[in-house]
Amino acid sequence: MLNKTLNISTSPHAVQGVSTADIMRNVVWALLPAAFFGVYAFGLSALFLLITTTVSAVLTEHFLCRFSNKESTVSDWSAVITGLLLGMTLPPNFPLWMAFLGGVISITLGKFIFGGLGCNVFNPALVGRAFLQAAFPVAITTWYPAFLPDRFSTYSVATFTLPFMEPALDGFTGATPLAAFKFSHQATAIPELALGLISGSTGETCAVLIILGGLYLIARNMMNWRIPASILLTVFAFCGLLNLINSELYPTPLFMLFSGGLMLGAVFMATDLVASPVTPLGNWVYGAIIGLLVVVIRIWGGLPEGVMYAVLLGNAISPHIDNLIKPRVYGTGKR
Amino acid sequence: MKPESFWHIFINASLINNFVLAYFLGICPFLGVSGKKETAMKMGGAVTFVMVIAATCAYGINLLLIAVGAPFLQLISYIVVIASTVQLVEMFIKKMSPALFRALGIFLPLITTNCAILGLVLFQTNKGYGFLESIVYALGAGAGFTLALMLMAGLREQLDFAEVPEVTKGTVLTLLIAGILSLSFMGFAGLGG
Amino acid sequence: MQTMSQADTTEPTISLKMLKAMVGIGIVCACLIALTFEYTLPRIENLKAEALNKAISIVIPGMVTKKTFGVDRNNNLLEVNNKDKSPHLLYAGYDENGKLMGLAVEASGIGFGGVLRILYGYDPEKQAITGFHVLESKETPGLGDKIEKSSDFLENFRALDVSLNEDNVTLKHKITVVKNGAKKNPWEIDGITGATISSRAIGNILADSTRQMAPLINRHKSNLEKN
Amino acid sequence: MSVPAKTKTGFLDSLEKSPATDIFLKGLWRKNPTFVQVIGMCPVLAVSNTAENALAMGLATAFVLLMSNTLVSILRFVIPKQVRISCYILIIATFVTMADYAIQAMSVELHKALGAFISLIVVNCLILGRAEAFASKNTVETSVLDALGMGAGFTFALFCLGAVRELLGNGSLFGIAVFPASFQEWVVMMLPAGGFFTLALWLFIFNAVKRAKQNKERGKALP
Amino acid sequence: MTILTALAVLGCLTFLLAFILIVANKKLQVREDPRIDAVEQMLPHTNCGACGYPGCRPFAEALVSGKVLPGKCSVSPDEGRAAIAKFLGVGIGAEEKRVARLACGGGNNVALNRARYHGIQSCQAASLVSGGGKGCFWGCLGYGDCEAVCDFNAITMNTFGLPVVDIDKCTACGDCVEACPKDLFSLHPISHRLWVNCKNLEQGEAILEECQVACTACGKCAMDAPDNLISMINNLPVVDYSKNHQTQIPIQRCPTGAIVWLDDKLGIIKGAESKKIIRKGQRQEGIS
Amino acid sequence: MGFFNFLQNSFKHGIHPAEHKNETKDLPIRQFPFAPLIILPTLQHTGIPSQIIVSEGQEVVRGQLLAKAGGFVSVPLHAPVSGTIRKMGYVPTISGKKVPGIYLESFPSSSQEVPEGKGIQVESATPEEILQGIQDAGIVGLGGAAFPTHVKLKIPEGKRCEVLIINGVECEPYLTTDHRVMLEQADDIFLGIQYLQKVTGAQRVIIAVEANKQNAANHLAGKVPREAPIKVQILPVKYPQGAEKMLVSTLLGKEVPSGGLPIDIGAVVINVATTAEIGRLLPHGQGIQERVITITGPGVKQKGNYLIPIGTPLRFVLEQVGTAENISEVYLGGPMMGTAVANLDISVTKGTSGILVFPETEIRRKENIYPCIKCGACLDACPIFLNPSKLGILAKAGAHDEMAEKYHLMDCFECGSCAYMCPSNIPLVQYFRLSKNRVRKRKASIT
Ligand SMILES: Cc1cc2nc3c(=O)[nH]c(=O)nc-3n(C[C@H](O)[C@H](O)[C@H](O)COP(=O)(O)O)c2cc1C
Ligand SMILES: Cc1cc2nc3c(=O)[nH]c(=O)nc-3n(C[C@H](O)[C@H](O)[C@H](O)COP(=O)(O)O)c2cc1C
Ligand SMILES: Cc1cc2nc3c(=O)[nH]c(=O)nc-3n(C[C@H](O)[C@H](O)[C@H](O)COP(=O)(O)O)c2cc1C
Ligand SMILES: Cc1cc2nc3c(=O)[nH]c(=O)nc-3n(C[C@H](O)[C@H](O)[C@H](O)CO)c2cc1C
Ligand code: SF4
Ligand code: SF4
Ligand code: SF4
Ligand code: SF4
Ligand code: FES
Repeated sequence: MLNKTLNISTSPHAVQGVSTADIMRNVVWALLPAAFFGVYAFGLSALFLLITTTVSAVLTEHFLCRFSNKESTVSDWSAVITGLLLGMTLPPNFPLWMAFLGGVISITLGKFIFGGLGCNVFNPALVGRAFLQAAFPVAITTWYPAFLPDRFSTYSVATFTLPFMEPALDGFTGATPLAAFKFSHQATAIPELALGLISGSTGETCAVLIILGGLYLIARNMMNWRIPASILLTVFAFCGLLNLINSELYPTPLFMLFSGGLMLGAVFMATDLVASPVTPLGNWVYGAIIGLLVVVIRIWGGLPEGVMYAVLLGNAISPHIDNLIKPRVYGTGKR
Repeated sequence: MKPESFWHIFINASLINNFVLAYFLGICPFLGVSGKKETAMKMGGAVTFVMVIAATCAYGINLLLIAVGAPFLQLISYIVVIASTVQLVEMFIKKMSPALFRALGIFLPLITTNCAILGLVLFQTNKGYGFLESIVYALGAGAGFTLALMLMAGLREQLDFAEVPEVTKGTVLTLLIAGILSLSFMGFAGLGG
Repeated sequence: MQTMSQADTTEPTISLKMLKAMVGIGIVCACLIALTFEYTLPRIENLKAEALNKAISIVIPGMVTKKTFGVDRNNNLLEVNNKDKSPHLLYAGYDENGKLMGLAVEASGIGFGGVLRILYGYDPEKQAITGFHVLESKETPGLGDKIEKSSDFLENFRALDVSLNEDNVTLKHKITVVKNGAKKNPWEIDGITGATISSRAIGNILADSTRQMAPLINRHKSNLEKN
Repeated sequence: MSVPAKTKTGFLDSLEKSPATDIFLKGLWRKNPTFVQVIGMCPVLAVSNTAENALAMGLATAFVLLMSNTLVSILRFVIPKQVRISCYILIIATFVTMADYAIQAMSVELHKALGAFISLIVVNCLILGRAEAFASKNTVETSVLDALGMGAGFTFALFCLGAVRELLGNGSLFGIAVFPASFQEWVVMMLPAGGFFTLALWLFIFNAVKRAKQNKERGKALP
Repeated sequence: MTILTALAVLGCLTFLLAFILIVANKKLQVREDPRIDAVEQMLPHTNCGACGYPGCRPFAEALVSGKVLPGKCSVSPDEGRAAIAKFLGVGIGAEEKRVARLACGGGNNVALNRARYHGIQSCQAASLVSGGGKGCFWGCLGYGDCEAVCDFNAITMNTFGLPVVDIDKCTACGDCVEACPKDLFSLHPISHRLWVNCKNLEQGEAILEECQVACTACGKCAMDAPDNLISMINNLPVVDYSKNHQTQIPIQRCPTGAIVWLDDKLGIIKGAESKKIIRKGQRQEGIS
Repeated sequence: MGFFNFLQNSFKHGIHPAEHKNETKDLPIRQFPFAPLIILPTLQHTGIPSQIIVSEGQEVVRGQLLAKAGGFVSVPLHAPVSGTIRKMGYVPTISGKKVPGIYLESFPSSSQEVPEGKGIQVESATPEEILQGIQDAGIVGLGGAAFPTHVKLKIPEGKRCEVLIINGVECEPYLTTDHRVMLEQADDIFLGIQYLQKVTGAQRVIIAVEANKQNAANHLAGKVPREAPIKVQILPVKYPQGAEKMLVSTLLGKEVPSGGLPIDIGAVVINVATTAEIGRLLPHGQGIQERVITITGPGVKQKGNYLIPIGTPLRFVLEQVGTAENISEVYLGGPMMGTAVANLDISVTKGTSGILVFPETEIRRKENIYPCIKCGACLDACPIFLNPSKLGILAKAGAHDEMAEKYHLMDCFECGSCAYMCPSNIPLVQYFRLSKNRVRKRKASIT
């Protein structure tokens, strides 16, 4: 009975029990409501799009691991998040071949070249989206109306364009709320924005479901609540100030918060753990920088929307934030 | 023609048309000296400094050349004058402040024959900037160069500890990051427009 | 240490050698450059003039001869000779009979990727823009550069209304850019899908420039017409 | 590094035997300034958005390289060590100015497309580097060969980049459409980011090939 | 006219520039002995520190200043050292080649593991977890920190989990000495052939439970050794290498083969009476 | 978690591991039988080994001095049982290291009696005498570190002890020794406090107890001698509340300076069991022979709190209490900081506060290690406010010096909160131990 070989390892011998794969899986659950809403609002095209990006990201991850003689890391679920999020930030009628390319780029350029999970310095999904936006700017700003009556029986013509071929433009352009505001100074009503009764990227329209997903993750201690809080507060405060100064020229803070990709970006993309700073104060600063950039680009920049760029720039700054803002170590006096 | 505001000149040179990420000027130091934050910062400072000097020199030479009617000597005089001025400054700093020399000086010879400097003065002449505009342009370009260099250095320092695959290590990785940074900087497009 | 003292003794000769080598090379270089310049200058000027003429004849179709004007501090139109570089260049184009066909005006502003420089033709008779050409742009190839290539877009400038009010000082309508296909009035520009920003920039540049230039040109019409 | 004797001698190998072609091929391939030495990157990235621009830029650089290498080599005993760099810059700047005017005299369009980068050849590390490292120490003939090799290598590299970028970014090569009209251009390839990505891609390929070769050699050396 | 302007402008400019450079040339001479560079060129550039200097350049400086002789660099081939000596006009100062040597024979074919270690696969890490689980506290843990730390690939782990030093590659840089948490490595001239291959401090046969080649401190080797060559200190024989140690007598009666003779390639030769253990596989895991 | 931290009056960060104390906290302390062979290493404390003063074959009686202190930072060793010295040689210890020690064969019917020595009375003795008495009794910190208590009590020149903190927190899961000691040895504790007060000159005494030991706190509070400046304070349940740095922060709102000791801010922290031992042994001039140990864990049949003679081999202990068939890991100490046992031939020492036995089925081995995803859970856990994420990444790359210079590696006290929280199962604490070891070694080699 007592003649077994014992096992030895270092303390602590207890673990809290939630693994990285568990966290990633839960993020997928939290994303699904908003994704399903996208499918509900935009129909078959959106469904195909989300499936394509997810499959493409997962396949890419798998094959890259194979080629570099590593064990496949698909089982940690992070590639699923990347693929799903990429799909959610694309217009519903985005051609599938481009979406597939986006998934490949996200994982290779955004993740693999840096060394895989945990090493990437940019948000992989946004690297993919930025590439797509630069490569196919027209396709990515061609929007598809929400709640078409026949959306579950037909799909957009663009969806099944042949690879390398130009999509037929069957969408309408510039009618999303942000563009409407930027180019024609028309504001959309807040309830419509919050409930997602508008056109936009597949997964970004329903702010309420996105917030619910975020709250679920925060409650399970799987997401950093400081980053979204900081971004949203900054946008609200900065935009509120501008709006007070000149309410003609500048939109209301609520419009800012609920339009475009801000909610999705703040809750799910800026929070990508890997590419954001790790210290609590650093998170606040990071969020504030992203918030400021979003407002600056949206209001004074050439593009109607800037969440993606703001997050990518935030990612680029985050090593500096981590380096400059270190927690004060116990017993070392005041900061 | 409406003259550009100083603000726009600055934003344009530093963010929208960043010298490194949009104009591809000074790629050699960008690839070479972006490994460590401290050196990157010093290099950025030195480049900005030389840019301001070069812009001043170039403004003067341009006036002179136009006056004597020899604009075709523009390029050769720019490069010769900038090179010697930088060398003079280097000697001067070395004599006056060894500390400053250690921080800045060692980079100066490197910078003398650098695309970013010459590019700056050529653009400045092409755009017909006046003296103050030239200085602002130089400051903006320098700030943009420093920003790009610092961002890259921060990222590369972080990646020193990442499990970067062997084949992408080194220049390939740096170029890819530069590409992604360049994509991100496109967010500034049209700023102030 | 021995090597050091050696260097010291030879220094004056080395200095002289340095001076000679550099000045010598400098002089050779000067000759080479000057010769090249002399040799290529006529051809370059020719090419440039051709390019300018081409641009002007795009915006003033049918133009045969031209004159160059500048605007001085007091908002007067003066004829200038070609070499001068004064701001606000305009070119007056005339047909074979010396009749004023229109004016080519340079204007610039900020587009998507930086400064846009354009040349547009203005017909004081019709009080309309008659042509449009991009001189310099950093707009995205394949996207923003449709402002120079898209025939649909260029179509806007065949006759873009910039008529003046009776006071001859203000414009009746400001030039505005609308979404593609939404053009209803002669003073509206039909934008380019996917390049809203560039097309709006063109609209803004034109609006700004015409607001200032149209009254000016009208004021000096007589000045321009006598040929 | 002693390379094990090869049984099969390829065309390139037989060429490499003669010293003259060896110097030339070194620049073109083995020590390719862009892909192997990674110097003079600014123009490589900046004017490689179409194959035509790339080729023109490459040729202009090669011209300057050739002329300056020749002159530096001729003058190598005249120029004192202390002022050599300044002298080289003078020489290089002269030829660049000449090239600039020549191109302007040929086509205003092309000159516009290449922009300031013709003038920037002056500060291309490649040219100064060759003057300093090779021409100042070698005979005129070898310097000329070296310049031709390096120039060809540089032009080749530029063309590689330009071709990929134009093909994907515009669907054409030398302005001639390659793909059907409905081809969707990858605008990103025309943008600065595309330059970075394409160069990274080519460097990656060179790296991978080099590693594969090394592995093979190591494999051969082992048994 | 153009030519004249050009001549005037460039003439002045180049004159100015030359002037500046001449001044610079006078003011900014770098005063450093050029021989340092030359010597540094001749050194192997490994910066291994085996010479006792923080790198090759400081060593070159020391060489030039005459503080040391080239023989200190154990990495250079003989010709290299000779070249430096000739260049500097000094003697080579040849030192006998030293190599790193392991003092443990307890591979997993003869030594037991008492517990199974889980965690970072490194000897240093394992040694901090209850000693690493090996039955003999003093013995090699076999995770190969020494192998990993060697810049010259001179150490490889054999099938029984013991490091083997390639004497041709070993430069005596001492990295393995520092890396080993059990202090099993030391640097010895290759002429030291009589070698105690054990570090166990326990006395008596009980230790053989843990490792069949351990020294039991029986003292036979010390007794047999001529001229008091070996003394027993802390239950281990210690060879006094200042005496004549070219003798194989002491190893002959060792019952466990803990004291050995090393052949030219540092292969192990055991005494005639030592127990022969020929086991191809791993000894079974022990019980606690 | 982390969200409502500020509501608690406690130190910042920390974790809440499952407690598992209910199985043993109500079981009274029971005497353990004597083992036939007692194994006594001479290094049961932190510091210099004791020097053996007996010889092989000699007969000794319980409580007799076997080894004297080897210096100031050392304590003597007393016979825990009457018997014969069988052998002297190297004996295994929990650290894996073998140290000189004594094998003591106990007489089959050894008496429990310990002869009375020269007692030290709290009323009459001088502080110096008490200090000497504490050393002579062989007392070391029973809270885990086994640091000689008299060394800690010697207040350095120029410092003053204002408050004495009696540490009854016992924040480690599973362990209930201090809990039982507080319930059953209250008188000893209060007597011990008197000795300690006299030595340190402390004007205030706080007995700190975690809220999950309410009954012990009430028991002690009820027994506080009248007019004694002793306060029993109940603290929120949080790991590592018992670490002295955290305890001082919670109780006094001050931080122990980095690299310093509580005495630097006028506090001395002593474990309750140590205090009780002082109170019990000093009046009789005896040495420490046994201590209370919690034996528990899913692999143990008769869980409980036992009074076990020092030197009892682990194998004997486990045979007595009975274990599950498939035992896989045994820890000395708690699950957060305890050490895994490699060899059951080691014995119970003065520092052993618990023996935890886990069968294979209960082990959650952290085999699936992911890369650090920078989730920050470790930062939110670390009570020292270090950045374990960065430290871990640096450690993996071998940048030990950078860790020490820029990221305060040496301030880590290996509490394990970070590794407990890490979803990627990175062996952070092991990395840090390794790096600290390397840094120390390097520093030592430089000087
Ligand atoms: C997280 C996220 C980031 C986005 N970033 C950008 C961006 O940077 N630029 C952009 O044009 N669209 C971006 N989008 C898409 C926009 O949110 C929006 O759908 C698009 O800009 C069209 O809206 P608009 O025309 O009203 O701007 C992003 C979407 C999401 C979900
Ligand atoms: C890489 C890239 C390049 C762009 N280039 C231009 C450009 O040259 N001109 C322009 O007007 N917009 C440009 N845009 C902006 C987008 O196309 C923008 O969303 C569009 O102008 C919105 O117009 P829409 O409402 O017609 O879709 C660019 C965007 C990207 C991502
Ligand atoms: C992470 C950590 C947790 C600790 N937990 C306790 C504890 O629960 N109870 C305790 O008495 N000592 C604990 N200690 C030890 C104390 O810090 C302190 O050393 C001890 O209370 C001093 O008393 P002693 O010397 O009498 O053992 C802990 C130490 C550390 C580093
Ligand atoms: C809260 C949270 C947000 C995430 N957001 C993203 C994201 O925006 N994009 C992405 O590619 N991966 C995201 N991930 C997944 C994962 O962090 C990502 O794949 C890694 O960056 C890959 O190294 C997220 C994970 C979590 C837990
Ligand atoms: S010799 Fe030392 S470092 Fe090498 S494997 Fe053995 S224990 Fe590890
Ligand atoms: S003979 Fe062998 S076992 Fe005996 S003391 Fe010598 S080495 Fe040890
Ligand atoms: S083990 Fe060290 S780093 Fe980890 S939480 Fe504890 S003190 Fe902090
Ligand atoms: S808890 Fe683990 S995964 Fe999270 S940041 Fe810390 S070390 Fe990294
Ligand atoms: S080519 Fe070297 S910096 Fe531009």
